Amino acid sequence: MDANKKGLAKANEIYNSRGAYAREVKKQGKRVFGYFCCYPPIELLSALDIVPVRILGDMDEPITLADNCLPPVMCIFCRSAFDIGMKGQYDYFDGFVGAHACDGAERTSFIWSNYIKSPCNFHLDIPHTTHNSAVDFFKEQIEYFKAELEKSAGEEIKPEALRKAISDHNHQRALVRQLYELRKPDPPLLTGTEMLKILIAIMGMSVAEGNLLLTEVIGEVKTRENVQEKKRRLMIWGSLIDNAVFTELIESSGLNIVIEDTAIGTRPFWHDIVETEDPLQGVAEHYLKEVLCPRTFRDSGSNYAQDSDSRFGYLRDFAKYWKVDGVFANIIRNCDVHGYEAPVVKDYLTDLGLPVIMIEQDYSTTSLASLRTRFQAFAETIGS
Amino acid sequence: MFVAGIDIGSTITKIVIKNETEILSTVITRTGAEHRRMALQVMTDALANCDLSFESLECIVATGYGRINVPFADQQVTEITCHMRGVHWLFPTVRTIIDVGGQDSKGIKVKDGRQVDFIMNDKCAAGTGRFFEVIGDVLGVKLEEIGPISLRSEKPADISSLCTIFAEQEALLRLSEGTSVEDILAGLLKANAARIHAMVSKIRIEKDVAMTGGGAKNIGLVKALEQKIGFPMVLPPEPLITGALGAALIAGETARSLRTEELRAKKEKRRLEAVTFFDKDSVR
Amino acid sequence: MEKEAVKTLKSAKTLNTAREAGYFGKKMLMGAIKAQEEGRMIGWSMVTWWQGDFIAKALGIHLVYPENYGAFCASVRKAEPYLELADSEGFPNTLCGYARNCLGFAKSLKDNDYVIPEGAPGGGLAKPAVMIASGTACDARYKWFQSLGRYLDDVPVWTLELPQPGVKEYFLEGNKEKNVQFVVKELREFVSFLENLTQKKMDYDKLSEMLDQAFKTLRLAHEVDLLRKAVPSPMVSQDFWSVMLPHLYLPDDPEAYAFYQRVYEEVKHKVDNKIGAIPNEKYRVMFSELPPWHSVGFFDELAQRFGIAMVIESWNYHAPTPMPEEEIGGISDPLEIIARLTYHKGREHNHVAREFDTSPGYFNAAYLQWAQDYRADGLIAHPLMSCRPATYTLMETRNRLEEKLKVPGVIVPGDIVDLRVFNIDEGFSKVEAFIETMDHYRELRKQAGMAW
Amino acid sequence: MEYIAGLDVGSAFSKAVIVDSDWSLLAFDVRPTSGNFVLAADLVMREALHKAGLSKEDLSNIGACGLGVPFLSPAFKKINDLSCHSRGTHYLLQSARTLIEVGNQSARVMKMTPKGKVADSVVSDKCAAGSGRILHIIAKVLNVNVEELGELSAKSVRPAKFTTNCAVFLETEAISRVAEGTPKEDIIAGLHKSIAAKIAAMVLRLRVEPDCVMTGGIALNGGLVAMMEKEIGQSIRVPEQPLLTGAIGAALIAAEKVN
Repeated sequence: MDANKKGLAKANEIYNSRGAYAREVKKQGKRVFGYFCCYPPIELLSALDIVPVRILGDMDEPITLADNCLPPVMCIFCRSAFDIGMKGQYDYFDGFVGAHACDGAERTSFIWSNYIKSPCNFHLDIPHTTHNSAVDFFKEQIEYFKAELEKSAGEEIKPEALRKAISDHNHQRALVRQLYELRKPDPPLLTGTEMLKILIAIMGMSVAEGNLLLTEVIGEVKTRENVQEKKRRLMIWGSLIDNAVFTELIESSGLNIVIEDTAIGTRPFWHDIVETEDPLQGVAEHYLKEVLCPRTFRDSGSNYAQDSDSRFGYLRDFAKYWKVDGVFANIIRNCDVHGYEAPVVKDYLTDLGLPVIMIEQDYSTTSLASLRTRFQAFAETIGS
Repeated sequence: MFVAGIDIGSTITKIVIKNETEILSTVITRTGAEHRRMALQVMTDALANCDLSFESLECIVATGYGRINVPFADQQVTEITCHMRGVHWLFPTVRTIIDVGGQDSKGIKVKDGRQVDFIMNDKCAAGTGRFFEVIGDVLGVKLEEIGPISLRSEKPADISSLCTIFAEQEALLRLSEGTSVEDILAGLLKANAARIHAMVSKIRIEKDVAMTGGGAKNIGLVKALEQKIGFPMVLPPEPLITGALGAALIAGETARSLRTEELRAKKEKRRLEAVTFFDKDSVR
Repeated sequence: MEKEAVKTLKSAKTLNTAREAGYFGKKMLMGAIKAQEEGRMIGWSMVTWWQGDFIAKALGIHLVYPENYGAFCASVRKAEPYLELADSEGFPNTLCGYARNCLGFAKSLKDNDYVIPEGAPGGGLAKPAVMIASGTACDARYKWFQSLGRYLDDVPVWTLELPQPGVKEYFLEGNKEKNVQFVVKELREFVSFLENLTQKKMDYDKLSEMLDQAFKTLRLAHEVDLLRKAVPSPMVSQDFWSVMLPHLYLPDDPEAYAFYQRVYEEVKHKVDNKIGAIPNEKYRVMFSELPPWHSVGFFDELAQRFGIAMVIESWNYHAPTPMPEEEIGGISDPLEIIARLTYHKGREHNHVAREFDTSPGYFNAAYLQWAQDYRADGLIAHPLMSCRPATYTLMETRNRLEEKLKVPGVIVPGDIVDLRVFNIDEGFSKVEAFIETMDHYRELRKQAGMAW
Repeated sequence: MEYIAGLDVGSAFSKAVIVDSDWSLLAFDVRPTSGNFVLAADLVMREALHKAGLSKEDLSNIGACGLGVPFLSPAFKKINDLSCHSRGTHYLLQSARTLIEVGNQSARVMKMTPKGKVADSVVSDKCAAGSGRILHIIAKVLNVNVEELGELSAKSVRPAKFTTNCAVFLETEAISRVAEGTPKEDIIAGLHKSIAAKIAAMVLRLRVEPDCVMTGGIALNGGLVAMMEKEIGQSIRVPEQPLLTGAIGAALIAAEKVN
């Protein structure tokens, strides 16, 4: 890796050579842990100076080895992540943190630990509701996670270290939100593709390095003059996108991505962890209540309208402040939690007068090409 | 003022040349591998039909699968918008369009001449013209005969697989069991109609419903779909050209919206060359 | 090839008592219709492994089970229209077939101003006053009820919590107790939620009585399972799939207990007299997970053609192994008893999973235990499009059985709702080839000096 | 001396062999099924008998496997496909322990016992993408003979990537590639690559042991076999008559039933 590269160029390089950066960090003697989805509290890893690496799939790699352990009817993202795991993509992990986010993530975490062994291995159970006792339970599970980490690290997590990690990650969240601010102008100063690369980059770095990178990027982007042309402004809701080929396809079809409510988007970054007296209290509250993946059952309002409003009101605000023209509801095939939610979200957004295009896709770069016409047509639809 | 719309589909290429009020010339030809470069020829023929010079065309809009690399087009628009515009020009009362093309089938929702929603299926060949070409080959039935023959069936065969390759296999099995060709075809049409209907239902089917594309020329499919929908559909006199027609209409608007010198500038850039058909991006 | 004839195959069943079990299906159906006529409070409930049932029933709520209704609609071939409705409502057709059937039905219910439409299969389901969802085993089972808000508008949904720790984590000191206490707290909340809804007070004595009855039934149902270890196998899966209904849905019903007494006697008699369920038992095979409801006769054919006895099956639908006395003894709070029962059901084989160093503990660990207890020669795995989460671990179960116990598996895809997925002829030829495989692995087990 | 016929009535080709009770292979014949199983079975068997200088009456038993069997008269003893291929392969190559049989419809991988029985097997889900069928489709598009595919692909520098698995769309996509000017070699190599990857995954699941044998039409396709060898990391043997294994197995198993 080129050490002199900074900001966007650096993010781009890290994105392009997945894993290379983490492997280098490891060479420098740091421990690297992999984690599934945006629920494991990585603050605990940072507190032990362990570098958290978000486990992603590879839309560009045909799934072969996973076929023997995970059936084709399973979430294709999970299958892909496991597949490249089996192919050695993540063989440098010192630890693996699985999570009961959704069925797919949970089962994959379990089966992952059967095949891909790493020195430290923890499966974090996550309750389905936001009831008070659920938060308490989740906090207990996080405490077990903490204990296991300390055992494997041979040192305990000092409260002040944890507090520092939390504030560092909160700082990271703030920086990411600043980047989102820079996408409010029309045309946005930052493309969806650039954003994706930056977020994936920092999801494979130590929080300190990540924050440094973000600061550099913000510096560069602020001073930009309209780098791209005006296009229809698109919000993405739903399953994650972890490959720039996808965002490039969208943004070359007459659309600018301005905000994405996904697991590689606003969800992990939108809310800060409240720094409570017992730090883990704030951590538990944050991950269970403020990471807005439909996997969590939020019971709110006494009828459909109220319920939708309190569950999706934030989408209305996104649409308002980012001047969204249309919404792409992205569903990776076999993703149940988004599948059940999609028609409800579509109702809600359509009532707000926002056109919605819902696409179930196969999480494979080769099957993307056929989507181009749909995005162009959607751009024409909201343009007319 | 003369304008043209060219629709390069995956299987068939269509051109419409029109003036403000009427269609002057249309040409329809197979796209097939070696034909693709003939889009140029097709344009030339279309011009000859209404003896116009290439220069006399104020604006040209390309649409369809191969729209991206038509060097002599001033503008590209997706087939979805174009079909909608074409059908709306022909039948202003239409609210839902079902287009069954060579390689995909779509549903388009129209409201006050604007497209409000659409859905598209192109993952598998079921419910597309290609399906029937393949089946036709196996059963030794010409594409255009499939519909009429199927109408003779009393007892449509039960077809379990919609995957073209295996439906083909199943058709063979049924044949060797002694099931009649019309029953097999009727069964296949029924199954495909169900598939198409299920897809289009997602955007809520509202009256009037128009059917376009090669599928609309298959009377068996039309009847099977109408049975599913529960009321008759309207069919354009030539269901294949609605896309090209829509493209021509858009070309007309563009031409009217531009000042003469802007148009001249466009024309100068325009090259009457062969279509270098393929969309490079999709090769990635 | 008449599809109907080929595709659906009713099972003869080998137990006389199994043939009686249909009574309980009718009883549930009639009960629901009666409750609707009497205007009693109806609750739609997921299968919750008894976590919610007793509590709701004790407060006078009549429970109906949309999952069960899905199976019913499919078996009478009335699911199609509902599936299409759900489709056109924009729900991906990759979602659970039971769910899509229910969503479609709910849409038709709403369009008919909540009057059950004419000709709804089995009398339909009346608009509920409450929906009891469960996060256990499958996300669909709470997301589905949540998205029903689209059609049922103001019907409240309660999602029952049940921890699903990893095997290693389950054994971390104190974790299990913490898990159980969490469930107890949640159940208290659940009770007060229902008390508000029904404007009734929970009668805990009544609840305890129901529990006592249920425990007796479940224990008996489990003892029937134990009898099935005998060689030759006294009863087979075709029987179990009929007799499972009462203990799964009505364990607190004295009639269910009486029924299992009859089942027990019949099976016991066959064991004592070495009467096999099938004439010439050559292979003892396990089945996971849900069967092709429409073609259970498939297994009669396997018995007849190859001497295959389906000795044990469908872990998720069995009565749990009894809890150790030190865990349940001396506990008087019925809510805690319920919490322990349901929590135990999902965790009962974690020690096996640990022993074999495999995950998860639910679903696949049970088969590792059973393969030994029931001297199994093979596993027939039945992946389902309509119930994907139950399918996610199938291949892993197969891999582990082959690796750890030299018990091979064959995969015969099918579905519980979409009847067309199950190709019965393909099924036969796959199993036919599987015979040679089972012979081979028998050799391997012998060489390895294994017990069977 | 007893004579036994073995048939493999597939979706694309019908094969017949005649063996005697000493298990020596007297004659065989292969012909396209072209949609009529009954007719094809009759013709192919008659031709084989003719080559062996025998008549139907000389046969003491007939074993048959393949897609078409259910449609044949009871005179043809239906025998399980997998067993037949395994036994037939064992007959041709005793050392075979792993069999990769890629037919017109699907791919099957078998682990074989030293006696040529099926120790374990995995059958591809019915997907034309992993079957021989697709090669014929593409060969037609590129108008080359299926036989040539192998050597052509060997010349490829940059195998093409396809955006679909659907055999039908692969066809039209291949057409696009041609139009686009992609060399035939790259198109074929790209196709081979995706098929090989699909099948290799099945092979790997069975933890293959040598010798590894490949049969079925596409075993004659050197390019694909080479690519498979790369994917599974061991050499693959191809018998001289890779199409016949099913028919031979059927005959042998039928022969056992006679004795």
